[in-house]
Amino acid sequence: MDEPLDDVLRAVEAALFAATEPMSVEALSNHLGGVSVRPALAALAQHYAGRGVNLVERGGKWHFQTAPDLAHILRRAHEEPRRLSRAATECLAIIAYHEPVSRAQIESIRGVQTAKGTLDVLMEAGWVRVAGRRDVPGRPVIYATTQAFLAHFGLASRRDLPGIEDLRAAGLLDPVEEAYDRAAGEGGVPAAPDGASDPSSARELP
Amino acid sequence: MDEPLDDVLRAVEAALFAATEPMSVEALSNHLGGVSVRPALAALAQHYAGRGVNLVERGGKWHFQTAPDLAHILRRAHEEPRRLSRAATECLAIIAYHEPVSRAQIESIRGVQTAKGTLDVLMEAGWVRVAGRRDVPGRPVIYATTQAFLAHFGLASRRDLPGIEDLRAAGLLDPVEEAYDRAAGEGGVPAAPDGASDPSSARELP
Amino acid sequence: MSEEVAPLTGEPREGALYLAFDGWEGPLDLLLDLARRQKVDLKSIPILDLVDQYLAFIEQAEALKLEVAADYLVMAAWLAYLKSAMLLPKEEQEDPSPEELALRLHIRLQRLSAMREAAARLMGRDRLGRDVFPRGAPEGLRVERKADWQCNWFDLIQAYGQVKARGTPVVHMVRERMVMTLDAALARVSAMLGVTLDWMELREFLPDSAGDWADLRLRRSALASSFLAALELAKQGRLEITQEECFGPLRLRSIARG
Repeated sequence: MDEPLDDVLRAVEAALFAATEPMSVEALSNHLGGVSVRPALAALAQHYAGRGVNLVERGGKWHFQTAPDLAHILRRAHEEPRRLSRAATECLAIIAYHEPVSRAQIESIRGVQTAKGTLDVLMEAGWVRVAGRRDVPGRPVIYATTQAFLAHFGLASRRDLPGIEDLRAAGLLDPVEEAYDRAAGEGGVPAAPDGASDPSSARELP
Repeated sequence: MDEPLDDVLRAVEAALFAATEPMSVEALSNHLGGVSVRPALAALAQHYAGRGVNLVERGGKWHFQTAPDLAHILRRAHEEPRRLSRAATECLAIIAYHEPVSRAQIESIRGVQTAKGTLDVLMEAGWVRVAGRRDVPGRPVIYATTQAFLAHFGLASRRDLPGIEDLRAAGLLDPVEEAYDRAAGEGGVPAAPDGASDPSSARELP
Repeated sequence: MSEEVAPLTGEPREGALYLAFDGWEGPLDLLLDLARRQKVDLKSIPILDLVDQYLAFIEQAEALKLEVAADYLVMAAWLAYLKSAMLLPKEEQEDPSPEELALRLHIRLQRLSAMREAAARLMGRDRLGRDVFPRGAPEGLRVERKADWQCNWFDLIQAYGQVKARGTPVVHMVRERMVMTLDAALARVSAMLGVTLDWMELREFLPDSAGDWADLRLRRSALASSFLAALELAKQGRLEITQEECFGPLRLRSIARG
């Protein structure tokens, strides 16, 4: 490539580069004043074969395109950390404990409707997959967790999920009020607000 | 060029071919996952130097473009861009060589008022931008050229503006007063007390 | 730039001819054009010759009954002044001197000339989109923003715990707790009032803080019930209550029955 390049080759290279559409041999030749462009096309195709850009023929028309193995360069993924929403976290937990579950089951456990996007997020994160359809009327889609889910949460298997008793022992199943009472007792909070609203004392008044 | 090309070089080549806008070293590097791209840019620029397509740097951004000597072949296929008026070309030159400049400064050099549309045309072309306001009474808007200006006129940087060094050395880019003081010093003409009687600036005449 | 100064052209407008100075961008430009015709270095142009040429040009336009734009006339007037000043003997010249004014004019012409040449050289470069071309159909680079979802082990387990807690039917059980009923308080206050005629503070009616009565909640209950009992007895006319200041101690005294 050190010797000066042939003018036709340079012209063909530039014309194809600047063209807004793939060009046929005839169109190229006409554009360059009727010269024969085939040898230049062949030489260029060979020159660009191993490069980041290739010269290719498609349906009799020539154009430059990104080398197929570099196609990923055209699309760069930029990852942004985002916290999973409360709803999505609950769905994920329910799926993990009850899988495979349908959306209706998830909703019945959560007690609220689940937005379509919530499950999409979990699938996008790669933690939940569609595990088929349940063989009941309506054949609802059922969901299950994935290998990536186990990997992300450091679980060898779903059996490693803490059982209900573990959750209870950790206080995670306590109703909110009891948790408050205990916190109030431990912290030495004066009993006044509690006693004041205690229904039992009110009932004994005449 | 027969041995396999370096991956980074191929990736840079592909990215710059595919990019719709000139890319800075930082943008390229980010797009390619943080690799160092300068060596590849230098190698590519050298490789493409004699070809029909060249890799060029304009205002810190890189892009491929067709070789200038092939203009006659390619022009046929492309519409000639709209011609600029003489007023617009002069304004553009004054902004480029003096930037940042206010409209009053442009007018003082040209000795004539600048129509509102003239600067608009330059800004619409993307060659001129508002570069803030000068910190003097009235806070006039000041103008400067853009990266697109450098790209359009094939300038790597403002230092490449034709003849800018000679003009600077001759004092022709200095404010009138400085140029006058210098010329007066050389020519033995007594220095003016102030600019009150600056000629040809119509507004200052009785 | 043509050798000759562009001919005066005009078109009829309301009886007069309107001078379209299309060839020049203002009076300074016309002066520069006239200077250039002299084909000498701008620095060494004899200013008097230039002034004469400019004035002759304007006179010619006026002779043709062309309307000359005001700024060209203002320049003509200024140049005429400059010329007359230059013709005066040195000692009669005013300040600033005509040489000084002429030098300034020279500098301005040079600067304009420099920018005119620079503009021409700029326009003559290989321009993108006219002489050199970018890729006609670039594929374009896209950046896809992808969320990297964050959720940790504790969030997950806690969420499940709360779902379970929320889903379990809540049974409300009223806890049994010790209280002093109003009846008990009435009996206790009445009995204690019977044994003394002195003022007693309300707190003195409470049982000693020992055993069950050490419980803060029970003591509060006793205090509240005793207070209500005192109000009830006052209503019945069996005792009187006094409080000397806000939030001060409440004191009770039996009303002796006649």
